[in-house]
Amino acid sequence: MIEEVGTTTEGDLIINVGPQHPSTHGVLHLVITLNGETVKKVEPHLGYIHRSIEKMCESLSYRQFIYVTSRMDYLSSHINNQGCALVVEKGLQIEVPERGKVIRVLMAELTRIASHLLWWGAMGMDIGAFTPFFHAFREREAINDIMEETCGARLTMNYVVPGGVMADIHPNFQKKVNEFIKLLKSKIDEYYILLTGNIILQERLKGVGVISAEDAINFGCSGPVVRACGVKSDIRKIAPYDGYEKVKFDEVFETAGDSFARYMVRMNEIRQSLSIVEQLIDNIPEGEFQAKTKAVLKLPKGEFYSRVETARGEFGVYIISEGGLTPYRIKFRSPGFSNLAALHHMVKGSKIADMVATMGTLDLVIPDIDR
Amino acid sequence: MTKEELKTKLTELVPTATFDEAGEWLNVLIDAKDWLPMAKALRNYFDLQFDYLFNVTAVDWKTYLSVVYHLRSTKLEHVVVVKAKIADRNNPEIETVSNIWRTAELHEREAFDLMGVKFLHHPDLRRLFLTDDWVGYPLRKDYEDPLNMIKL
Amino acid sequence: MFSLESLAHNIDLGLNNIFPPTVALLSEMVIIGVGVIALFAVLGLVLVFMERKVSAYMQIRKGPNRVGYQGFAQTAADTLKLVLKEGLTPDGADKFLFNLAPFIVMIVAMLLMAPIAFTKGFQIWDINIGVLYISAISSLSVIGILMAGWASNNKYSLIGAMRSGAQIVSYELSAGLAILAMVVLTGSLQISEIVASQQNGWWIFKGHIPAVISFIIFIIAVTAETNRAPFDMAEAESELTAGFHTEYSGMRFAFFFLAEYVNIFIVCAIGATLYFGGWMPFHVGTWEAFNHVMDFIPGVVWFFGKTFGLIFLIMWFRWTFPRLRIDQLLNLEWTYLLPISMFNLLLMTIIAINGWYF
Amino acid sequence: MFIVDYIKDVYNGVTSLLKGMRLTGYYFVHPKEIITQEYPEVKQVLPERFKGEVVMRHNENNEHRCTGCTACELACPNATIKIVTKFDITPDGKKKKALDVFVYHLELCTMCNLCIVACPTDAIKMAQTFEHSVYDRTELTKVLNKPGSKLMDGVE
Repeated sequence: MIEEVGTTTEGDLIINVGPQHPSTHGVLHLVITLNGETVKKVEPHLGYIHRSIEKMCESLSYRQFIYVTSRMDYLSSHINNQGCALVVEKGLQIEVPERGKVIRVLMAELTRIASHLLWWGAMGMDIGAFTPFFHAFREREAINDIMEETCGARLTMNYVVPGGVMADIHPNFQKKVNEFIKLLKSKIDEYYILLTGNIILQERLKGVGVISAEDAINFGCSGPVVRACGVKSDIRKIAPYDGYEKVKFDEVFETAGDSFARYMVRMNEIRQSLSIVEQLIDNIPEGEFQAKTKAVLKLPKGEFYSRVETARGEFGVYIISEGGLTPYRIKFRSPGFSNLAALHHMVKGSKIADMVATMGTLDLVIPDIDR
Repeated sequence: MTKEELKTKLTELVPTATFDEAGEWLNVLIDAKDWLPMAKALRNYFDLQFDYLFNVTAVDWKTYLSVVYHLRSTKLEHVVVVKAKIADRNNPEIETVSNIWRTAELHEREAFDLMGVKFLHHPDLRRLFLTDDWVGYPLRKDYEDPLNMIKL
Repeated sequence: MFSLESLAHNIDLGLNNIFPPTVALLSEMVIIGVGVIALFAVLGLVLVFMERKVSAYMQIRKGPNRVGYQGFAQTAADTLKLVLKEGLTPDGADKFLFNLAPFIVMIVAMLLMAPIAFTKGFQIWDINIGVLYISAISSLSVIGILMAGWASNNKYSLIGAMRSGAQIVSYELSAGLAILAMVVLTGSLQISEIVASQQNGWWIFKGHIPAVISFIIFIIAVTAETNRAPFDMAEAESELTAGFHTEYSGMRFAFFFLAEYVNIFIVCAIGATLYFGGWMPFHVGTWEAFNHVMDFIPGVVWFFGKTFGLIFLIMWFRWTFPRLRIDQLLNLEWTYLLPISMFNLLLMTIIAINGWYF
Repeated sequence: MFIVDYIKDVYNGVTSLLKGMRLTGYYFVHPKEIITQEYPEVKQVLPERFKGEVVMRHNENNEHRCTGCTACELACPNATIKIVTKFDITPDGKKKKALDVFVYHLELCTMCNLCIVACPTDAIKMAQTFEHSVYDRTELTKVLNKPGSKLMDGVE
């Protein structure tokens, strides 16, 4: 039995990390048991920004509930929206026009790059390097500007509607994205010099927060966390959606399963996403960007599940419909929630600083966990 | 494994199971008391190997509850959805699978917190999101909270 | 020609003419005390501003640019805010030690000011064991930090203080050995003599390989001793929120903050004195004309220029590198720096005995 | 060999650190790379699709295009829009439903754009304003149709 304050009977120190703490990236509250500098136990306490989005969605129509999901994993809000639109399209058997699909994929990959860039900067902050944060934001800003021009918002875009996207791309979109590709390609090597190649970073991350492939699967980890153990898990490859089967890209693997492997998976995913954007940006097919849909959407009675690969891993939407205007029950399977479960397993026996570094490589977004 | 093969295999395993093939994946409807042996089999049988439990949730059907498990095999790449029906809505109980799939630990706590399903033999069954003294289970259909719920 | 040396000399003469020697000495002490405090205030303002600007430019942003011209008054405004802020004492803290700790840290920083030679003959106390004095006093600041960490009744502070203790005690060794190598070369512990011995060239050039190695070890060790990134274990913002001064606010926090910057100034001043000739101008062998031009620049400018150059180097470290882990930090000291600096001391001794330096 | 490995370690480590320092040093001496935008002095021009707040289009005769059909009210997920209708008497003596007050709660709005999409007569649009801070939140409840404005002719 753990006391909230003080020490355990064995004389170990109990520290509350969070809900306000620089390294928890939000309002995550971890109760850690320390023996000197060594972490013995990590216990997450959740719910500080639990908004019960699942209950909220039960009273929203199938057009309305999509925007709420932007507020879950706000760093890959477009991909969340895409997952929700996919489940509605699956239920109503709407065929999204090619142009709509390509625009969605382009936006999703740009979002993924933006999310990974922010993670990279925050990762640097977690291990004490402050400069990468601003360097990462410079490139992320370019993506946000592109988003702003086409979608009308920078972070919670709500650009996806069932049947396609809300508006056609802005006339400047292709030009700006091409400029961005050039910019990021010139800067991505600086990331290597500034942080990846740095001896201190490598010493800090190698062999830290190790998880084996079996354990990662058992803990339900997804995304870069499980790919760092060499497990195939990319939904874009396993169950391609929105035309991912037509683009060429590699699923990034590492084998070590430690924090550095997770770091490298994300760094290489930036390049892969960039190559997807490069393939598609000059080949956006002509045609409609949105399928014709009824004004009021009613899903038939039944159950529908769709999964997408967000920047953090597998995001699933499970809808049970009774045939009404609103979902009967909706459940979001968020990647961060399962990844957080593995934190204790990864960090027990290591130092406090390792815990912070491991948490950084898990890339937790707290609203995604709390929902 | 295809849907048909899975179906025959699972019928052998749990004779009382019924199937629903409407969706993308095979849905297996079982009773809550059959769940634990079935879960062990799903995890360990050589031709099943469902090692990745990617979603656990509970659904309130007004007269009864059901717990839904989405399982995938990372080696054999097949998916199955198991729905365990819990007839007793007032005191819903089902065996935990957190010792089979570790990810279930947090997911089951969430289901307990929001839907009130008691997972027997769970190592640490407490409220996850809500405060410990919260009354009621918010995701149930008959939950009323005049203060925080705004009817539109 | 006007110089700070003659100014100091004239003040001394004047006071001795007016008052009896004891009163004169006392009033000189008062003047020096006021001067040191004023220097502290100015250094604090300048260094904090410098740090913010350096970090901003490295992070491709502008930094403070609203208060005053180009943000020059920003640190003054911040200080004003800190002075006006309520100094909270947490419940359950050891009140006496909690309040004492920032003053100890400040006093140590002030004491270290004594043997520093700002220019020729402008020195508070030209003690004949100046370098030893600095090594000895600078290790005292750890007491203040431990006191702050322990008295705060906060686990973050406690861990930060313990880390800091382990770190400062370890790095004291290689800093000491690095300084010792230079003492071997100079043959004196007195600051003014060390400076004088560099009249025809700075030690970092004259002492070639061992002096350079010694300098590198010195700069790493003092970065660690002053708790600066990448060795800021004691504060470790992302792990321990603010480490040993988590619970401090208002003026007492400002004291810690100020002491940190003054400590940086002092260690850099010592580095400049030992390796770069203190206030000595840059001289090249037989280039008489060049040397003559260099002599026109006053010693104070040379001294502050070199010191700020080293401060910039330390800031440059901070805004480039990630932080080390505590065990890696100690590992770096005990398996890399300490053996190298011991070997270096041996090398230096051989070179000094044989006179293989310029 | 141990000594060779040791020296190699030190060398590689130090070069990686120096490379990083060269990069930050480069940015330090190249102030033109600075990306700071000094906000109140330099205001960025926001793109025309930027979703700042909902406004109603009015022409120079103080006429709007809103028929009071409440499509936007139904489309809104947060109950941001509240439309009050009245009955106008048309010249030929019939009663006709018309817009009375279009209430818009900016404090509830999430700028999801669904109302704009839902509007059949193109009466509302998103404005590119973003400085919405006020001291009293009741100021954020706005009436979008201007006083005395009428329905534009020909809009059904």
